[in-house]
Amino acid sequence: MRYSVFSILANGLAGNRGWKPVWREPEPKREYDVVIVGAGHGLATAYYLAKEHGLGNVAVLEKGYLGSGNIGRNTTIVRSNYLLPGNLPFYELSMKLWEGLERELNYNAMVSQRGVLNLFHSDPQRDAYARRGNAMRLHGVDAELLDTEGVRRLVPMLDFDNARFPIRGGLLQRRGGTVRHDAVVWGYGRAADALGVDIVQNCEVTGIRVEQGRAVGVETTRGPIRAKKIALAVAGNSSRVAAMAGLRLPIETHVIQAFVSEGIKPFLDIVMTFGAGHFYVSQSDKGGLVFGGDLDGYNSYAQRGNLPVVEDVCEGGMALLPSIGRLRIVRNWGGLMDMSMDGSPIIDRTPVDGLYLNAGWCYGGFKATPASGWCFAHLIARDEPHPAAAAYRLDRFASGRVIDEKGMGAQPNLH
Amino acid sequence: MSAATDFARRDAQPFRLAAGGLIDRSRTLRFGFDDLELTGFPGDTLASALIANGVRLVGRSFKYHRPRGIFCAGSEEPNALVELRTGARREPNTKATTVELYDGLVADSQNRWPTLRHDLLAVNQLAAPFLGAGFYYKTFMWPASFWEKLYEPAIRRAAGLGRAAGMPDPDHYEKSHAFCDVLVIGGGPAGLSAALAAARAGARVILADEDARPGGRLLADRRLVGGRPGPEWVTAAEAELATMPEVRIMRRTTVFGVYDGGVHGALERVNDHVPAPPEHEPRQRYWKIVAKRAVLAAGSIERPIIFGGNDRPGVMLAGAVRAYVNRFAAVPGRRAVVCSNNDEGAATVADLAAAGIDVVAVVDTRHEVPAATRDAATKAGAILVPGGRIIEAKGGRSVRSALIRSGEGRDIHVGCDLIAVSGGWTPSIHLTTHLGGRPTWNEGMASLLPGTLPPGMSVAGAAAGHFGLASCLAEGARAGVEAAASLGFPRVTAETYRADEESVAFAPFWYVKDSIGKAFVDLQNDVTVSDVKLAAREGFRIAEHLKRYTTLGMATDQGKTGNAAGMAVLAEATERSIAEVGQTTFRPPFTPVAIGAFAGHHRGKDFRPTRLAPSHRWADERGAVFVETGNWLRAQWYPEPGETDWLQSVTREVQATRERVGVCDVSTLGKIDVQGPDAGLFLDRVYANTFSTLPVGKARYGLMLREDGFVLDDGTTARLAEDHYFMTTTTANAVKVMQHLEFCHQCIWPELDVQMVSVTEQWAQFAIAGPRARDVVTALLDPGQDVSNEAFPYLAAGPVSVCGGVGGRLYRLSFSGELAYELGVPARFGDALIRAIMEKGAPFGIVPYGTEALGVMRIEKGHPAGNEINGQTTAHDLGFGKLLSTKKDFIGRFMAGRAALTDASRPRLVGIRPVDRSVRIRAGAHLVPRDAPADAAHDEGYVTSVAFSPSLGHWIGLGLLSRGPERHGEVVRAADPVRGGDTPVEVCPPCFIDPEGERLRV
Amino acid sequence: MRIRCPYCGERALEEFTYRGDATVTRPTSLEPSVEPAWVDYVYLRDNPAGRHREHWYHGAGCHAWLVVTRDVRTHEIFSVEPAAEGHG
Amino acid sequence: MSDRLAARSALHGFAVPGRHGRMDGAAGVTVGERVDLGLASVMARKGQGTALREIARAAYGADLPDTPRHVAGPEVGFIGTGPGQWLAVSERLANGDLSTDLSTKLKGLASISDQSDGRAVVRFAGGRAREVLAKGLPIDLHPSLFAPGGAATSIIALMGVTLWQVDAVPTYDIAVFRSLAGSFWKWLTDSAAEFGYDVAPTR
Ligand SMILES: Cc1cc2nc3c(=O)[nH]c(=O)nc-3n(C[C@H](O)[C@H](O)[C@H](O)COP(=O)(O)OP(=O)(O)OC[C@H]3O[C@@H](n4cnc5c(N)ncnc54)[C@H](O)[C@@H]3O)c2cc1C
Ligand SMILES: NC(=O)c1ccc[n+]([C@@H]2O[C@H](COP(=O)([O-])OP(=O)(O)OC[C@H]3O[C@@H](n4cnc5c(N)ncnc54)[C@H](O)[C@@H]3O)[C@@H](O)[C@H]2O)c1
Ligand SMILES: Cc1cc2nc3c(=O)[nH]c(=O)nc-3n(C[C@H](O)[C@H](O)[C@H](O)COP(=O)(O)O)c2cc1C
Ligand SMILES: [Zn+2]
Repeated sequence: MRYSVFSILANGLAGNRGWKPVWREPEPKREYDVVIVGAGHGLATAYYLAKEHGLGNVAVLEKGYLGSGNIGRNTTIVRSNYLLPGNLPFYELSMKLWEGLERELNYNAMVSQRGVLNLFHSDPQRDAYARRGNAMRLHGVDAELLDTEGVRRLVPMLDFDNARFPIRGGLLQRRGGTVRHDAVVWGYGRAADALGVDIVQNCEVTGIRVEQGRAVGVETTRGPIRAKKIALAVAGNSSRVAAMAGLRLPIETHVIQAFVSEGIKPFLDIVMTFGAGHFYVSQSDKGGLVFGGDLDGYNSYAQRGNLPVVEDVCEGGMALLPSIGRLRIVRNWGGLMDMSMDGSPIIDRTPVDGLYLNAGWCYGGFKATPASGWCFAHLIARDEPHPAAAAYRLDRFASGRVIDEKGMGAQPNLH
Repeated sequence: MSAATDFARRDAQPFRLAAGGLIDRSRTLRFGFDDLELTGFPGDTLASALIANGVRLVGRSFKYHRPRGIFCAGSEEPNALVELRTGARREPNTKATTVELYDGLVADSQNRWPTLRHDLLAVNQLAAPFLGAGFYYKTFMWPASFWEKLYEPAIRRAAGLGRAAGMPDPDHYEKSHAFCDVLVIGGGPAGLSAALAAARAGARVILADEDARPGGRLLADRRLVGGRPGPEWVTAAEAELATMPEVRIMRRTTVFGVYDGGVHGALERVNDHVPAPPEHEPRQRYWKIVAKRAVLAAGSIERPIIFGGNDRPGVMLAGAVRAYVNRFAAVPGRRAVVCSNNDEGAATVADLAAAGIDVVAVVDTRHEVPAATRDAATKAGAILVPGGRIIEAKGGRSVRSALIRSGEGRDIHVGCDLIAVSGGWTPSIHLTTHLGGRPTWNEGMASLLPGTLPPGMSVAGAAAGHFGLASCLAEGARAGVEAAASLGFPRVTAETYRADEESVAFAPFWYVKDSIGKAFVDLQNDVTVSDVKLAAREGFRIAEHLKRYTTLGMATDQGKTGNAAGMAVLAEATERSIAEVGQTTFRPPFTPVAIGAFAGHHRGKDFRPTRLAPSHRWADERGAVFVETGNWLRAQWYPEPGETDWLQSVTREVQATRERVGVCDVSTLGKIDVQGPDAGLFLDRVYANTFSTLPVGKARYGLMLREDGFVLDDGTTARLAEDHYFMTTTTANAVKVMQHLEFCHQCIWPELDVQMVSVTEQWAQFAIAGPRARDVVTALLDPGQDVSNEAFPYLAAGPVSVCGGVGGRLYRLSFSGELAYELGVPARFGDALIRAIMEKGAPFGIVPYGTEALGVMRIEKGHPAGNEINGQTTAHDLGFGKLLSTKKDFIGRFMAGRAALTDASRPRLVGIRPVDRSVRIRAGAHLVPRDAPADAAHDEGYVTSVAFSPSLGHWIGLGLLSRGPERHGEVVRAADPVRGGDTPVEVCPPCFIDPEGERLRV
Repeated sequence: MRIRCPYCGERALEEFTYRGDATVTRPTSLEPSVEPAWVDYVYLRDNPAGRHREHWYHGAGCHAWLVVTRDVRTHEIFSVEPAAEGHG
Repeated sequence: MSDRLAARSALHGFAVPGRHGRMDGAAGVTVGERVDLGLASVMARKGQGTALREIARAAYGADLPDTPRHVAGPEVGFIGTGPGQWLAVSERLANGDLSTDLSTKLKGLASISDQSDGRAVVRFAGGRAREVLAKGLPIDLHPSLFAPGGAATSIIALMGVTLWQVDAVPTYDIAVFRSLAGSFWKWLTDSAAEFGYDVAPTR
């Protein structure tokens, strides 16, 4: 059913009895054209497969509930302020898809282009951000380089007077912002379902059937399912699932934590990152400050972290915003990052025919959801990479054509 | 009863009982709530004091701005949130039930406009039918631009209850560590008996309780332990624990989370019970308690029964009612209706009656009402309604009456100002799940009970589902004994406790289906029964979906009182058992923790430690401008009187150095002693070039790669003896390189006989550069030391005697390109040496120069530094290709050989000068062909570093340009859209000055 | 998390720096033919959801590189050994 | 020829002698700087462990500890800082004299590096000393586990330290990197302020 003010009024007056389920809960069929594993980017992928490529006989298999993965536990920042040519066109494509998403899906995902501000605190950092800002502009992406005063005008309550690392300016992308994470899940899920995609929750893939070098189906906790093509988008579980087809990936699984404070009246109207510590923050529409920082730093399949990072993040918060000292954290959680060896994602075929891989998103793949689905669908349907994602090849590590935005080298926890 | 809501009345604490309670009536405390001036007693919480004063309306709800009162007596409170304190100390969303009253306390109600009593936004209630769960996902989509401009600001203004202070927090916070054998979490009967047992066995025990004093329910209920009133027993237990040296009782301390390795996070509210922390004392202390064993005795949280209007001020949990009456001698009303599904109803009725409150009706949801409850009802002269329920609590800003429906369906309408409700108890198992343990649903108790526990944790008392007082005491003692015994302490015999009779029987009853009006499941987030049903209808049937769609349990109380009922309603709506529906995940913190507490000491200037160079004090006296480089503070430049901007100073420093002589503190460079017979061999493997062949008394530039073939760091390393090298790293990478070397040694080549240690801090080291450098050095060295070009040529290195016999080291190195030396002395002489250098250098016109001038000179010389060695560049990119030895294996050698890393089309190091010499170029500008548009297709590289070259009189830069070295002489453009620049620049070799390097060899 | 350093004893997580999989070994040959082995060493990881042998550095303590065997789902630590037996 | 360079201690200008922090009652701790100590890192050469121990015992009358402990000889004490690594400490062999002495006596058996100037050494004592240190040190200093002679290399408030217990007062010596002396002093005195502290004049 279509959502609108009118549907709300009509239903409201009718005691809200008329609303229909957002999606079906189908039993998985025994065979599909495409089986997508993982209901994060997988949902967007399924939607675009059906919508853009006319592939309706598609299933999304999800081991938990829709949105139980990182798409449902991230800090919701969307931006396209990347540095390297391999990344910029892709994330800008994603930004453009966000900008039209709500009308596309008839679902309010609260795309809020309140601006993303990366602070810098030294001249070398300024130079690096200038380099990045210029790269963005050359790619037709909006970017502004602010000095201290420019930052002060935007966020007056920062510590400008007593900072250990003075704020010297920031790189601002006004089109960046936040998107309501759960709404993205539900919006894509609902829209894909409406196009006939089977969304199967509580269905864990436990094996991948490979016959003569070709993937032909998956074993699941709800029985075997055959498929012409199998697409993996399982984030922190990428290595485990790929191993079912005998693959080893340039990926480690790490946990990153996030925090939300008690709700307060409007306080911060921008997304902000600290340049001299690990802290970034925005305020959710519910009023909580949603913030986070660095990875815990060690391989982890536990969706939770430890205290050193909690302290590190809060120290960063206090260094930047001394007025949040008395605000309280109500909840703190973690998610499983698919940290790649160069910090950039992979959208590619694999050595196994019919098996496609979407992984390596690190802590930055929420913003990518639309473009990731768009390009992954393109790859699956046409068997050729989408131009915007052409650099995300699996063989770039062997060749050395890595996409290393931070210049940290082949150590995932440093990206 | 009107008195209950009569704000005009001022006579002192009209709702305070004449006697009793654990309060100190000898002192009166004054406090303010909104425009009211009120009084209370030590021992009160803000909530109990408000109750004693007849204040029942304390806040407005999140979405509908409905009047709200006090619902609980502990940290599970969903309703009574206030802004505590004022100004920079304002704390929004503070639970009145956990605030200890102090003299002069000031609190304000939240989320109301203009006033609490007349809140205009209450009109939201009219729109309620359209503001159901998730309504916002279904609209506000058109037109897109309106979201940020119109809809979102409106939603955000409405959301969020309290207001942040908006000023820097004036108080300070501390971190601390504690270690123990047994950590007891919760100091109720179970916790106290556990602590006593473990302590008697000789274990180091920490007992933490979030309350101001231990005791738990024993402070709230009229119970007997061993014949003594509960509070007396508690006092005795405290007293015994206090005598034991290895026991620490931590009051006002909430254990908020369980972490790996027996680490428990706890927050001690050291000074929240006073107006402001005394000088030198923190407001709060964040503890990391490392415990070998933990006994969770966190008790249980009472459940409501959900009915229409259950959010009205005056509707209160029965256990809370008893707490206010018994512990605080404050009566929450004068005419009460008691509604429960369990045998504690009797105690509630009895306690109310004993306090002289009329109990008008006793509603028991069970048809079989136990004798105790019947008797209590009769004694109190209340009508008893077996198998009954409340279908609506009527009233405005406070309950005025209750509409009761009897088992037979008869409606009874009774006037009342208090409804004490109990739906039974939910064990506080939160902390058992923090490490991923899944609780298990117990049908009999209609509760989740602890499942898999964190290693070393056991659970006792109500938290484990033992609701009887006697069993709480017994189980606590047993848990204490076991915990100690498991650590090898003697197995003491658990004390046996006697408690008065009680029955804990109950029959689950979650919500009243035939309620009239809104029935709230989550009081703080305004989630109603119909919201839950709507969500179910829309397919949000999984517990986690329900939570996210309705926001059930996502408020500051995390659904401590509402979640269980929410799941029950969902189960019913989807025709499944509660077990099937499952539960949402508990996460830390158990109760909210202030961000400042986690930061502790590390804020403001103390955010990170500051490293000061040996010449810091001298430079400071001299008025140097400092810059943060990593944790170091370094002199950036030294302004002279009359100089107005940095460029003037820096230009002067460079000119003076190039024409005469300058000095710069380079002590911050990483310095590593690499020693042992295999030191040379080891360096050959970690450096791309060769060091085993370096003669003693010589230094050499070295380049280090990462194993993936990209450049890691560079520096010079001198050979001081056959088996002793002195390595320097960049300031930024000092720690990283040390770690890298130790990895290479310990994990890759442990067979090598080499030892390494950082000596960064041991040496104060100064670069003395410029044509007169030798004169200055000669003047500093003790006589008889020859530093002539012949005796001490370029790249020579060796020990020297400085200024009267101080043992130093001299290196003939040059970053500036001038004749230059680096002179090192033990750091304690650093301050004296810089002063001596300036003194001895004066005749030669010496100037100190800072990191800026250093940078200018290295750019003039084309030396790559941090902006070029950025982790993305290869040796080949930086023109160091020839350094890579082909005679040996070294870290990164194989991967550096890959085609992609040596591809000629990669951006490679070049020099840049503006075609129009008067133009300034900027680092970060991108390089595009002269006549091409500045776009992605034509992006050929970028400018890494720039400087105004005093020697050349114009701006110069270094850059990384595709095929750069083949393009010297070509003109390209430096496009800098973020700063509005776009200027033609000429590509040239990176070295602008003295390319043959003659000056540094003179 | 707490790690029992063989030399220093049980210490807090803050004192250690993580590197990663300790089961990959650096090839000794520089022959072009061993490129796959180098790629494995530098880039590919098993990344199991279970027991994991991994390198930790006790940088704030004894500077020893340790091989820790840990269940990466529960963070239970089974063993901690110096990477270089009797190093020093 | 010039007059000899004047040495300046790491805490010069930070440590102000006298009573600070909370003023009422006796000071909870006293704190002061130890200057002119000889400090040196001693790292055993490969396979020389045994020989090294024997020579060291002969030369300095101290057994090189195999654990993080402080073993005091008549003139030189050795603190285990890692496998085959020690921090040698001496009052008698001041400053660089210690490393010179070690280098000659332990030649070929160990690599020696002078650290006398690389560390500020703070002497910290008093009834509340454990409580103060607990605010930064993630190590259990309970007397049953950490007694005189006990030593540890760890981290306090993000700063690396080597600490050893001198007596049962308790008194601790804490070595911190010289460049961090000021920040460490700030942390220590902030943390001690609630108990009141006396700063001993630097000898
Ligand atoms: C705390 C945190 C903060 C973040 N902040 C941001 C941010 O601000 N901006 C941003 O852009 N990104 C952010 N990210 C990263 C972002 O959330 C992820 O990169 C992105 O959501 C990944 O999407 P995905 O679809 O690949 O993974 P997921 O959304 O995790 O989806 C993968 C799904 O696969 C399922 N699955 C796994 N194994 C199996 C199996 N065997 N069978 C069936 N299903 C399986 C999982 O249950 C999961 O639901 C953050 C992440 C976290 C954890
Ligand atoms: N009759 C019934 O149905 C029924 C049901 C439940 C409980 N009870 C009564 O309640 C009591 C239960 O005794 P108990 O000792 O198990 O629990 P308790 O409720 O008496 O005490 C729990 C204590 O733990 C503290 N606490 C809770 N979480 C904490 C945390 N995270 N950190 C620090 N402190 C924390 C609380 O402040 C409280 O003081 C008994 O008297 C029992 O009879 C009766
Ligand atoms: C952007 C964002 C905002 C959130 N806001 C809240 C909140 O206000 N209250 C709350 O209890 N949890 C909030 N959460 C956390 C969720 O409750 C939940 O912890 C998170 O989605 C991870 O799921 P899990 O804890 O069930 O594993 C938020 C999460 C995200 C991603
Ligand atoms: Zn160690």
